[in-house]
Amino acid sequence: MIRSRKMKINILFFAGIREMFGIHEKCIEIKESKTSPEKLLKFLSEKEQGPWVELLNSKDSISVAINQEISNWDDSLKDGDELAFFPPITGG
Amino acid sequence: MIRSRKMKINILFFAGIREMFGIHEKCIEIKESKTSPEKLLKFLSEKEQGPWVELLNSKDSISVAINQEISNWDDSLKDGDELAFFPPITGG
Amino acid sequence: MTICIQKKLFNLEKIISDLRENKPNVGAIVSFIGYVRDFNKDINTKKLKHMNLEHYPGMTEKTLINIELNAKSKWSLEDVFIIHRVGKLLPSDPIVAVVVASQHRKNAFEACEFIIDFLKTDAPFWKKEISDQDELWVENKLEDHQKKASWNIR
Amino acid sequence: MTICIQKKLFNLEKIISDLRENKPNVGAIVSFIGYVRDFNKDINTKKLKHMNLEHYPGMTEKTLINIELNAKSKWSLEDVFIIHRVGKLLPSDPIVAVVVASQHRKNAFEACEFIIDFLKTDAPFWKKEISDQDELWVENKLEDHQKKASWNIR
Repeated sequence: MIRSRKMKINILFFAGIREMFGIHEKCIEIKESKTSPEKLLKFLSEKEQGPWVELLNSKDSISVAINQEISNWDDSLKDGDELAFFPPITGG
Repeated sequence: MIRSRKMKINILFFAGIREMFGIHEKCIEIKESKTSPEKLLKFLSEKEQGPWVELLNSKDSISVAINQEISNWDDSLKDGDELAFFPPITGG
Repeated sequence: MTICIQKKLFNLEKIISDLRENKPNVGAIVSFIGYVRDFNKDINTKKLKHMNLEHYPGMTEKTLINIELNAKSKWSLEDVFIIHRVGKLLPSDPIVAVVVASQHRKNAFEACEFIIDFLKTDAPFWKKEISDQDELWVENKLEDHQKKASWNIR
Repeated sequence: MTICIQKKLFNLEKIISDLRENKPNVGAIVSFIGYVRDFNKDINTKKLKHMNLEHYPGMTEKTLINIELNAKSKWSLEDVFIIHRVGKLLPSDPIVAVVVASQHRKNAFEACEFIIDFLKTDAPFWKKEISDQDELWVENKLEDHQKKASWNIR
Protein backbone atom coordinates (compact mmCIF):
# COMPACT_ATOMS: atom_id res chain seq x y z
CA MET A 1 0.00 0.00 0.00
CA ILE A 2 1.33 3.39 -1.03
CA ARG A 3 0.61 6.00 1.59
CA SER A 4 -0.62 9.22 -0.06
CA ARG A 5 1.82 12.04 0.70
CA LYS A 6 0.88 15.46 1.99
CA MET A 7 1.13 18.67 0.03
CA LYS A 8 1.03 22.33 0.93
CA ILE A 9 -1.34 24.70 -0.87
CA ASN A 10 -1.40 28.41 -0.26
CA ILE A 11 -4.94 29.69 -0.68
CA LEU A 12 -5.69 33.35 -1.43
CA PHE A 13 -9.05 35.09 -1.15
CA PHE A 14 -10.01 38.35 -2.84
CA ALA A 15 -12.74 40.98 -2.69
CA GLY A 16 -16.07 39.68 -1.33
CA ILE A 17 -14.59 36.24 -0.74
CA ARG A 18 -11.78 37.69 1.34
CA GLU A 19 -14.40 39.49 3.44
CA MET A 20 -16.42 36.28 3.79
CA PHE A 21 -13.39 34.46 5.21
CA GLY A 22 -12.12 37.45 7.16
CA ILE A 23 -8.59 36.58 5.98
CA HIS A 24 -6.61 37.16 2.83
CA GLU A 25 -4.51 34.01 2.88
CA LYS A 26 -4.54 30.52 4.34
CA CYS A 27 -1.89 27.84 4.03
CA ILE A 28 -3.21 24.29 4.23
CA GLU A 29 -1.75 20.81 4.21
CA ILE A 30 -3.77 18.09 2.55
CA LYS A 31 -3.41 14.64 1.11
CA GLU A 32 -2.41 14.44 -2.52
CA SER A 33 -5.71 12.82 -3.39
CA LYS A 34 -7.49 16.20 -3.22
CA THR A 35 -5.77 17.23 -6.40
CA SER A 36 -8.19 19.73 -7.93
CA PRO A 37 -9.71 23.00 -6.71
CA GLU A 38 -13.14 21.37 -6.84
CA LYS A 39 -12.15 18.32 -4.75
CA LEU A 40 -10.30 20.54 -2.31
CA LEU A 41 -13.25 22.89 -1.93
CA LYS A 42 -15.64 19.97 -1.30
CA PHE A 43 -13.26 18.46 1.24
CA LEU A 44 -12.84 21.74 3.12
CA SER A 45 -16.55 22.55 3.14
CA GLU A 46 -17.24 19.16 4.73
CA LYS A 47 -14.36 19.34 7.16
CA GLU A 48 -14.28 23.00 8.14
CA GLN A 49 -17.81 24.17 7.26
CA GLY A 50 -18.40 27.94 7.64
CA PRO A 51 -17.49 30.11 4.64
CA TRP A 52 -16.24 27.06 2.71
CA VAL A 53 -19.83 25.89 2.36
CA GLU A 54 -20.87 29.31 1.10
CA LEU A 55 -17.96 29.30 -1.34
CA LEU A 56 -18.93 25.89 -2.66
CA ASN A 57 -22.53 27.04 -3.13
CA SER A 58 -21.49 30.06 -5.17
CA LYS A 59 -18.95 28.06 -7.16
CA ASP A 60 -20.55 28.83 -10.52
CA SER A 61 -20.09 32.57 -10.12
CA ILE A 62 -16.54 32.59 -8.83
CA SER A 63 -13.18 32.17 -10.54
CA VAL A 64 -10.25 30.06 -9.55
CA ALA A 65 -6.58 30.65 -10.39
CA ILE A 66 -3.66 28.30 -9.90
CA ASN A 67 -0.27 29.98 -9.71
CA GLN A 68 -1.79 33.25 -10.90
CA GLU A 69 -3.45 31.85 -13.98
CA ILE A 70 -7.17 31.39 -14.47
CA SER A 71 -7.83 27.64 -14.14
CA ASN A 72 -10.60 25.11 -14.33
CA TRP A 73 -12.18 23.55 -11.27
CA ASP A 74 -10.84 20.15 -12.25
CA ASP A 75 -7.25 21.20 -13.00
CA SER A 76 -4.54 19.46 -10.97
CA LEU A 77 -2.97 20.90 -7.86
CA LYS A 78 0.54 20.03 -6.80
CA ASP A 79 2.65 20.67 -3.74
CA GLY A 80 3.53 24.34 -3.31
CA ASP A 81 0.81 25.68 -5.59
CA GLU A 82 -0.82 29.04 -5.01
CA LEU A 83 -4.60 28.73 -5.32
CA ALA A 84 -6.85 31.78 -5.48
CA PHE A 85 -10.61 32.20 -5.27
CA PHE A 86 -12.20 35.42 -6.43
CA PRO A 87 -15.46 36.94 -7.70
CA PRO A 88 -15.86 38.31 -11.24
CA ILE A 89 -13.29 40.89 -12.22
CA THR A 90 -14.38 44.55 -12.25
CA GLY A 91 -11.30 46.65 -12.93
CA GLY A 92 -10.62 49.54 -15.22
CA MET B 1 -30.34 95.30 -73.81
CA ILE B 2 -29.43 94.62 -70.20
CA ARG B 3 -25.83 95.57 -69.46
CA SER B 4 -24.17 92.86 -67.33
CA ARG B 5 -23.09 94.27 -63.94
CA LYS B 6 -19.72 93.88 -62.34
CA MET B 7 -18.98 91.86 -59.24
CA LYS B 8 -16.08 91.65 -56.81
CA ILE B 9 -14.53 88.30 -55.97
CA ASN B 10 -11.78 87.88 -53.39
CA ILE B 11 -9.52 85.03 -54.47
CA LEU B 12 -7.28 83.19 -51.98
CA PHE B 13 -4.36 80.88 -52.79
CA PHE B 14 -2.88 78.27 -50.45
CA ALA B 15 0.22 76.07 -50.18
CA GLY B 16 1.84 75.28 -53.56
CA ILE B 17 -0.70 77.42 -55.40
CA ARG B 18 0.10 80.42 -53.21
CA GLU B 19 3.78 79.93 -54.06
CA MET B 20 2.96 79.62 -57.77
CA PHE B 21 1.18 82.99 -57.72
CA GLY B 22 3.62 84.58 -55.27
CA ILE B 23 0.65 86.13 -53.46
CA HIS B 24 -1.85 84.91 -50.93
CA GLU B 25 -4.84 86.98 -52.02
CA LYS B 26 -6.13 88.82 -55.05
CA CYS B 27 -9.29 90.86 -55.37
CA ILE B 28 -10.78 91.00 -58.86
CA GLU B 29 -13.69 92.67 -60.57
CA ILE B 30 -15.41 90.78 -63.34
CA LYS B 31 -18.62 90.70 -65.28
CA GLU B 32 -21.45 88.70 -63.79
CA SER B 33 -21.39 86.32 -66.72
CA LYS B 34 -18.27 84.56 -65.33
CA THR B 35 -20.40 83.05 -62.61
CA SER B 36 -18.59 79.85 -61.77
CA PRO B 37 -15.04 79.06 -60.60
CA GLU B 38 -14.47 77.16 -63.84
CA LYS B 39 -15.62 80.01 -66.10
CA LEU B 40 -13.65 82.48 -64.04
CA LEU B 41 -10.49 80.39 -64.20
CA LYS B 42 -10.78 79.98 -67.99
CA PHE B 43 -11.36 83.70 -68.41
CA LEU B 44 -8.35 84.64 -66.25
CA SER B 45 -6.02 82.13 -67.89
CA GLU B 46 -6.85 83.63 -71.29
CA LYS B 47 -6.70 87.21 -70.14
CA GLU B 48 -3.82 87.18 -67.64
CA GLN B 49 -1.91 84.02 -68.63
CA GLY B 50 0.97 83.13 -66.27
CA PRO B 51 0.08 80.97 -63.25
CA TRP B 52 -3.59 81.01 -64.22
CA VAL B 53 -2.79 78.73 -67.16
CA GLU B 54 -0.90 76.38 -64.87
CA LEU B 55 -3.79 76.40 -62.41
CA LEU B 56 -6.27 75.58 -65.17
CA ASN B 57 -4.07 72.70 -66.34
CA SER B 58 -3.91 71.16 -62.87
CA LYS B 59 -7.62 71.74 -62.26
CA ASP B 60 -8.37 68.05 -61.68
CA SER B 61 -6.01 67.80 -58.74
CA ILE B 62 -6.96 71.00 -56.95
CA SER B 63 -9.89 71.95 -54.76
CA VAL B 64 -12.05 75.01 -54.83
CA ALA B 65 -13.96 76.56 -51.95
CA ILE B 66 -16.58 79.30 -52.06
CA ASN B 67 -17.07 81.21 -48.82
CA GLN B 68 -14.98 78.64 -46.97
CA GLU B 69 -16.92 75.61 -48.13
CA ILE B 70 -15.69 73.00 -50.58
CA SER B 71 -17.53 73.64 -53.83
CA ASN B 72 -17.89 72.35 -57.34
CA TRP B 73 -16.25 73.97 -60.33
CA ASP B 74 -19.64 74.87 -61.78
CA ASP B 75 -21.19 76.33 -58.61
CA SER B 76 -22.36 79.92 -58.87
CA LEU B 77 -20.34 82.90 -57.73
CA LYS B 78 -21.95 86.09 -56.57
CA ASP B 79 -20.75 89.58 -55.72
CA GLY B 80 -18.58 89.63 -52.59
CA ASP B 81 -17.80 85.91 -52.54
CA GLU B 82 -14.53 84.55 -51.20
CA LEU B 83 -13.09 82.02 -53.62
CA ALA B 84 -10.15 79.78 -52.66
CA PHE B 85 -7.93 77.50 -54.70
CA PHE B 86 -5.84 74.89 -52.92
CA PRO B 87 -4.05 71.58 -53.40
CA PRO B 88 -5.13 68.36 -51.60
CA ILE B 89 -5.36 68.68 -47.85
CA THR B 90 -2.55 67.14 -45.78
CA GLY B 91 -3.11 68.10 -42.16
CA GLY B 92 -3.00 66.15 -38.94
CA MET C 1 6.54 47.94 -22.21
CA THR C 2 5.66 49.44 -18.84
CA ILE C 3 3.07 48.24 -16.36
CA CYS C 4 2.40 50.14 -13.14
CA ILE C 5 0.01 49.26 -10.36
CA GLN C 6 0.06 52.14 -7.93
CA LYS C 7 -1.88 54.14 -5.38
CA LYS C 8 -0.76 57.53 -6.51
CA LEU C 9 -2.11 59.74 -9.28
CA PHE C 10 -0.51 59.62 -12.72
CA ASN C 11 0.25 62.37 -15.20
CA LEU C 12 -0.57 61.56 -18.82
CA GLU C 13 1.78 64.18 -20.24
CA LYS C 14 4.66 62.61 -18.28
CA ILE C 15 3.73 59.07 -19.34
CA ILE C 16 3.66 60.12 -22.98
CA SER C 17 6.98 61.91 -22.80
CA ASP C 18 8.59 58.85 -21.17
CA LEU C 19 7.04 56.60 -23.78
CA ARG C 20 8.31 58.69 -26.70
CA GLU C 21 11.85 59.05 -25.44
CA ASN C 22 14.26 57.93 -28.16
CA LYS C 23 11.47 56.75 -30.43
CA PRO C 24 11.51 59.07 -33.47
CA ASN C 25 9.25 56.64 -35.38
CA VAL C 26 6.24 57.34 -33.20
CA GLY C 27 3.69 59.16 -35.36
CA ALA C 28 0.59 58.47 -33.27
CA ILE C 29 -0.29 58.10 -29.63
CA VAL C 30 -3.72 56.98 -28.53
CA SER C 31 -4.56 57.13 -24.84
CA PHE C 32 -7.50 55.93 -22.85
CA ILE C 33 -8.21 57.15 -19.32
CA GLY C 34 -11.01 55.73 -17.19
CA TYR C 35 -12.47 57.71 -14.28
CA VAL C 36 -14.51 57.02 -11.17
CA ARG C 37 -18.08 58.07 -11.91
CA ASP C 38 -20.85 58.76 -9.44
CA PHE C 39 -24.02 56.66 -9.66
CA ASN C 40 -26.47 57.47 -12.39
CA LYS C 41 -28.79 60.01 -10.78
CA ASP C 42 -31.72 58.98 -12.95
CA ILE C 43 -31.92 55.50 -11.47
CA ASN C 44 -30.21 55.95 -8.11
CA THR C 45 -30.75 58.05 -5.02
CA LYS C 46 -27.45 57.18 -3.38
CA LYS C 47 -24.24 59.12 -3.67
CA LEU C 48 -20.76 57.66 -4.07
CA LYS C 49 -18.38 58.56 -1.24
CA HIS C 50 -15.38 56.64 -2.52
CA MET C 51 -14.20 53.43 -4.10
CA ASN C 52 -11.77 50.81 -2.85
CA LEU C 53 -9.76 49.09 -5.53
CA GLU C 54 -8.20 45.74 -4.71
CA HIS C 55 -6.07 43.55 -6.95
CA TYR C 56 -4.12 40.29 -7.02
CA PRO C 57 -0.43 41.30 -7.01
CA GLY C 58 1.56 39.14 -9.34
CA MET C 59 -1.36 37.83 -11.32
CA THR C 60 -2.33 41.37 -12.34
CA GLU C 61 1.07 42.05 -13.86
CA LYS C 62 1.18 38.63 -15.55
CA THR C 63 -2.25 39.16 -17.08
CA LEU C 64 -1.45 42.66 -18.31
CA ILE C 65 1.82 41.50 -19.85
CA ASN C 66 -0.08 38.78 -21.70
CA ILE C 67 -2.70 41.21 -22.98
CA GLU C 68 0.07 43.52 -24.16
CA LEU C 69 1.97 40.72 -25.92
CA ASN C 70 -1.26 39.70 -27.58
CA ALA C 71 -1.80 43.25 -28.82
CA LYS C 72 1.76 43.42 -30.11
CA SER C 73 1.26 40.20 -32.06
CA LYS C 74 -1.80 41.71 -33.78
CA TRP C 75 -0.61 45.25 -34.49
CA SER C 76 2.67 46.95 -35.24
CA LEU C 77 3.30 49.04 -32.12
CA GLU C 78 6.23 51.09 -30.90
CA ASP C 79 5.39 50.86 -27.20
CA VAL C 80 2.61 50.40 -24.65
CA PHE C 81 2.12 51.83 -21.17
CA ILE C 82 -0.54 50.52 -18.79
CA ILE C 83 -1.17 52.10 -15.42
CA HIS C 84 -3.87 51.09 -12.95
CA ARG C 85 -4.52 52.61 -9.57
CA VAL C 86 -5.49 50.68 -6.46
CA GLY C 87 -6.64 51.65 -2.97
CA LYS C 88 -9.05 54.44 -2.12
CA LEU C 89 -10.29 56.52 -5.03
CA LEU C 90 -12.69 59.46 -4.98
CA PRO C 91 -15.40 60.36 -7.53
CA SER C 92 -13.86 61.65 -10.77
CA ASP C 93 -10.39 60.33 -9.87
CA PRO C 94 -8.61 58.67 -12.80
CA ILE C 95 -8.42 54.88 -12.33
CA VAL C 96 -6.63 53.53 -15.37
CA ALA C 97 -4.62 54.71 -18.36
CA VAL C 98 -3.67 52.75 -21.46
CA VAL C 99 -1.28 54.57 -23.77
CA VAL C 100 -0.23 53.11 -27.11
CA ALA C 101 2.44 54.49 -29.42
CA SER C 102 2.72 53.44 -33.04
CA GLN C 103 3.87 54.72 -36.41
CA HIS C 104 0.33 54.99 -37.77
CA ARG C 105 -2.85 55.86 -35.97
CA LYS C 106 -5.06 52.93 -36.94
CA ASN C 107 -2.84 50.46 -35.08
CA ALA C 108 -2.74 52.65 -31.99
CA PHE C 109 -6.53 53.08 -31.89
CA GLU C 110 -7.26 49.40 -32.28
CA ALA C 111 -4.58 48.19 -29.88
CA CYS C 112 -5.57 50.70 -27.19
CA GLU C 113 -9.22 49.64 -27.31
CA PHE C 114 -8.23 45.96 -27.38
CA ILE C 115 -6.04 46.34 -24.29
CA ILE C 116 -8.65 48.14 -22.19
CA ASP C 117 -11.36 45.68 -23.29
CA PHE C 118 -9.28 42.70 -22.14
CA LEU C 119 -8.06 44.46 -19.00
CA LYS C 120 -11.70 44.95 -17.98
CA THR C 121 -12.52 41.25 -18.10
CA ASP C 122 -9.20 39.48 -17.45
CA ALA C 123 -7.05 41.54 -15.09
CA PRO C 124 -7.79 40.71 -11.43
CA PHE C 125 -9.04 44.01 -10.06
CA TRP C 126 -12.11 44.43 -7.90
CA LYS C 127 -13.98 47.61 -7.06
CA LYS C 128 -16.00 48.27 -3.95
CA GLU C 129 -18.32 51.25 -3.97
CA ILE C 130 -18.79 52.99 -0.64
CA SER C 131 -21.88 55.19 -0.88
CA ASP C 132 -23.77 57.26 1.68
CA GLN C 133 -26.11 54.26 2.03
CA ASP C 134 -24.13 51.06 1.64
CA GLU C 135 -20.90 49.30 0.67
CA LEU C 136 -21.12 47.02 -2.35
CA TRP C 137 -18.69 45.15 -4.56
CA VAL C 138 -19.26 46.17 -8.16
CA GLU C 139 -20.69 43.39 -10.29
CA ASN C 140 -19.15 42.61 -13.62
CA LYS C 141 -20.83 43.95 -16.71
CA LEU C 142 -22.24 41.80 -19.46
CA GLU C 143 -21.34 44.50 -21.99
CA ASP C 144 -17.66 44.22 -21.04
CA HIS C 145 -17.70 40.53 -21.85
CA GLN C 146 -19.56 41.17 -25.09
CA LYS C 147 -17.03 43.84 -26.03
CA LYS C 148 -14.16 41.45 -25.38
CA ALA C 149 -15.87 38.68 -27.35
CA SER C 150 -16.39 41.03 -30.29
CA TRP C 151 -12.61 40.98 -30.94
CA ASN C 152 -12.92 37.39 -32.14
CA ILE C 153 -15.19 38.32 -34.99
CA ARG C 154 -13.48 41.52 -36.16
CA MET D 1 -16.60 72.14 -27.73
CA THR D 2 -13.19 73.76 -28.13
CA ILE D 3 -11.18 74.24 -31.31
CA CYS D 4 -7.71 75.77 -31.22
CA ILE D 5 -5.43 76.54 -34.11
CA GLN D 6 -2.17 77.73 -32.64
CA LYS D 7 1.58 77.93 -33.06
CA LYS D 8 2.51 77.01 -29.55
CA LEU D 9 2.89 73.61 -27.94
CA PHE D 10 -0.04 72.08 -26.08
CA ASN D 11 -0.19 70.10 -22.86
CA LEU D 12 -2.50 67.08 -22.91
CA GLU D 13 -2.85 66.91 -19.13
CA LYS D 14 -4.04 70.53 -19.11
CA ILE D 15 -6.46 69.97 -22.01
CA ILE D 16 -7.98 67.00 -20.23
CA SER D 17 -8.35 68.79 -16.92
CA ASP D 18 -10.07 71.73 -18.69
CA LEU D 19 -12.32 69.33 -20.56
CA ARG D 20 -13.39 67.48 -17.42
CA GLU D 21 -14.13 70.57 -15.35
CA ASN D 22 -17.64 70.31 -13.92
CA LYS D 23 -18.41 67.14 -15.87
CA PRO D 24 -18.81 64.39 -13.25
CA ASN D 25 -20.41 62.10 -15.86
CA VAL D 26 -17.18 61.65 -17.81
CA GLY D 27 -16.11 58.04 -17.39
CA ALA D 28 -13.78 57.79 -20.36
CA ILE D 29 -11.38 60.03 -22.22
CA VAL D 30 -9.76 58.93 -25.44
CA SER D 31 -7.02 61.10 -26.89
CA PHE D 32 -5.14 61.01 -30.13
CA ILE D 33 -1.88 62.90 -30.68
CA GLY D 34 -0.13 63.04 -34.05
CA TYR D 35 3.60 63.84 -34.27
CA VAL D 36 6.03 65.01 -36.94
CA ARG D 37 7.98 61.97 -38.09
CA ASP D 38 11.25 61.91 -39.97
CA PHE D 39 11.35 60.23 -43.40
CA ASN D 40 11.39 56.47 -43.50
CA LYS D 41 15.08 55.64 -43.48
CA ASP D 42 14.54 52.41 -45.39
CA ILE D 43 13.36 54.17 -48.52
CA ASN D 44 14.86 57.64 -48.12
CA THR D 45 18.32 59.13 -47.78
CA LYS D 46 17.14 62.61 -46.90
CA LYS D 47 16.63 63.97 -43.43
CA LEU D 48 13.78 66.21 -42.28
CA LYS D 49 14.89 69.59 -40.97
CA HIS D 50 11.46 70.98 -40.21
CA MET D 51 7.92 71.29 -41.43
CA ASN D 52 5.83 74.35 -42.26
CA LEU D 53 2.15 74.01 -41.56
CA GLU D 54 -0.23 76.36 -43.34
CA HIS D 55 -4.01 76.55 -43.04
CA TYR D 56 -7.06 78.47 -44.24
CA PRO D 57 -8.19 80.55 -41.26
CA GLY D 58 -11.94 80.58 -40.98
CA MET D 59 -12.55 77.56 -43.18
CA THR D 60 -10.46 75.39 -40.83
CA GLU D 61 -12.61 76.25 -37.83
CA LYS D 62 -15.83 75.85 -39.82
CA THR D 63 -14.76 72.43 -41.05
CA LEU D 64 -13.70 71.22 -37.62
CA ILE D 65 -16.95 72.40 -36.05
CA ASN D 66 -18.85 70.46 -38.71
CA ILE D 67 -16.83 67.29 -38.11
CA GLU D 68 -17.43 67.64 -34.39
CA LEU D 69 -21.19 68.16 -34.81
CA ASN D 70 -21.26 65.12 -37.06
CA ALA D 71 -19.51 63.06 -34.38
CA LYS D 72 -21.92 64.32 -31.73
CA SER D 73 -24.87 63.27 -33.86
CA LYS D 74 -23.48 59.73 -34.11
CA TRP D 75 -22.27 59.14 -30.54
CA SER D 76 -23.25 60.27 -27.08
CA LEU D 77 -20.35 62.50 -26.05
CA GLU D 78 -19.72 64.79 -23.10
CA ASP D 79 -17.21 67.06 -24.83
CA VAL D 80 -14.61 67.30 -27.60
CA PHE D 81 -11.37 69.25 -27.83
CA ILE D 82 -9.47 69.64 -31.11
CA ILE D 83 -6.12 71.40 -31.28
CA HIS D 84 -3.95 71.75 -34.37
CA ARG D 85 -0.62 73.51 -34.58
CA VAL D 86 0.52 75.65 -37.51
CA GLY D 87 3.81 77.29 -38.48
CA LYS D 88 7.25 75.77 -38.11
CA LEU D 89 7.39 72.34 -36.49
CA LEU D 90 10.43 70.19 -35.79
CA PRO D 91 10.77 66.41 -36.04
CA SER D 92 8.87 64.66 -33.22
CA ASP D 93 6.91 67.81 -32.35
CA PRO D 94 3.23 67.15 -31.66
CA ILE D 95 1.02 68.48 -34.49
CA VAL D 96 -2.52 67.66 -33.54
CA ALA D 97 -4.58 66.43 -30.58
CA VAL D 98 -8.16 65.19 -30.57
CA VAL D 99 -9.57 64.57 -27.11
CA VAL D 100 -13.02 63.08 -26.60
CA ALA D 101 -14.85 62.72 -23.29
CA SER D 102 -17.83 60.44 -22.87
CA GLN D 103 -19.63 58.39 -20.28
CA HIS D 104 -18.58 55.09 -21.80
CA ARG D 105 -15.38 54.21 -23.61
CA LYS D 106 -16.75 52.77 -26.85
CA ASN D 107 -18.26 56.11 -27.87
CA ALA D 108 -15.05 57.96 -27.06
CA PHE D 109 -12.88 55.56 -29.07
CA GLU D 110 -15.08 55.65 -32.15
CA ALA D 111 -15.69 59.39 -32.10
CA CYS D 112 -12.00 60.19 -31.61
CA GLU D 113 -10.97 58.04 -34.57
CA PHE D 114 -13.81 59.46 -36.68
CA ILE D 115 -12.77 63.05 -35.95
CA ILE D 116 -9.10 62.56 -36.80
CA ASP D 117 -10.00 60.59 -39.95
CA PHE D 118 -12.18 63.44 -41.24
CA LEU D 119 -9.76 66.13 -40.08
CA LYS D 120 -7.06 64.47 -42.23
CA THR D 121 -9.07 64.72 -45.43
CA ASP D 122 -11.40 67.69 -44.93
CA ALA D 123 -9.72 70.32 -42.77
CA PRO D 124 -7.68 72.78 -44.90
CA PHE D 125 -4.16 72.25 -43.59
CA TRP D 126 -1.07 71.83 -45.75
CA LYS D 127 2.34 70.56 -44.76
CA LYS D 128 5.62 71.45 -46.40
CA GLU D 129 8.62 69.30 -45.58
CA ILE D 130 11.96 71.07 -45.54
CA SER D 131 14.70 68.43 -45.73
CA ASP D 132 18.47 68.67 -46.07
CA GLN D 133 17.94 68.14 -49.82
CA ASP D 134 14.71 69.83 -50.87
CA GLU D 135 11.45 71.53 -49.93
CA LEU D 136 8.29 69.70 -50.88
CA TRP D 137 4.59 70.01 -50.18
CA VAL D 138 3.34 66.74 -48.71
CA GLU D 139 1.00 64.87 -51.03
CA ASN D 140 -2.27 63.56 -49.71
CA LYS D 141 -2.47 59.89 -48.86
CA LEU D 142 -4.82 57.45 -50.50
CA GLU D 143 -5.08 55.53 -47.24
CA ASP D 144 -6.48 58.62 -45.48
CA HIS D 145 -9.27 58.83 -48.02
CA GLN D 146 -9.93 55.11 -47.74
CA LYS D 147 -10.04 55.39 -43.96
CA LYS D 148 -12.55 58.24 -44.17
CA ALA D 149 -14.65 56.32 -46.71
CA SER D 150 -14.72 53.28 -44.44
CA TRP D 151 -16.98 55.20 -42.01
CA ASN D 152 -19.81 54.94 -44.52
CA ILE D 153 -19.87 51.17 -44.35
CA ARG D 154 -19.40 50.66 -40.61
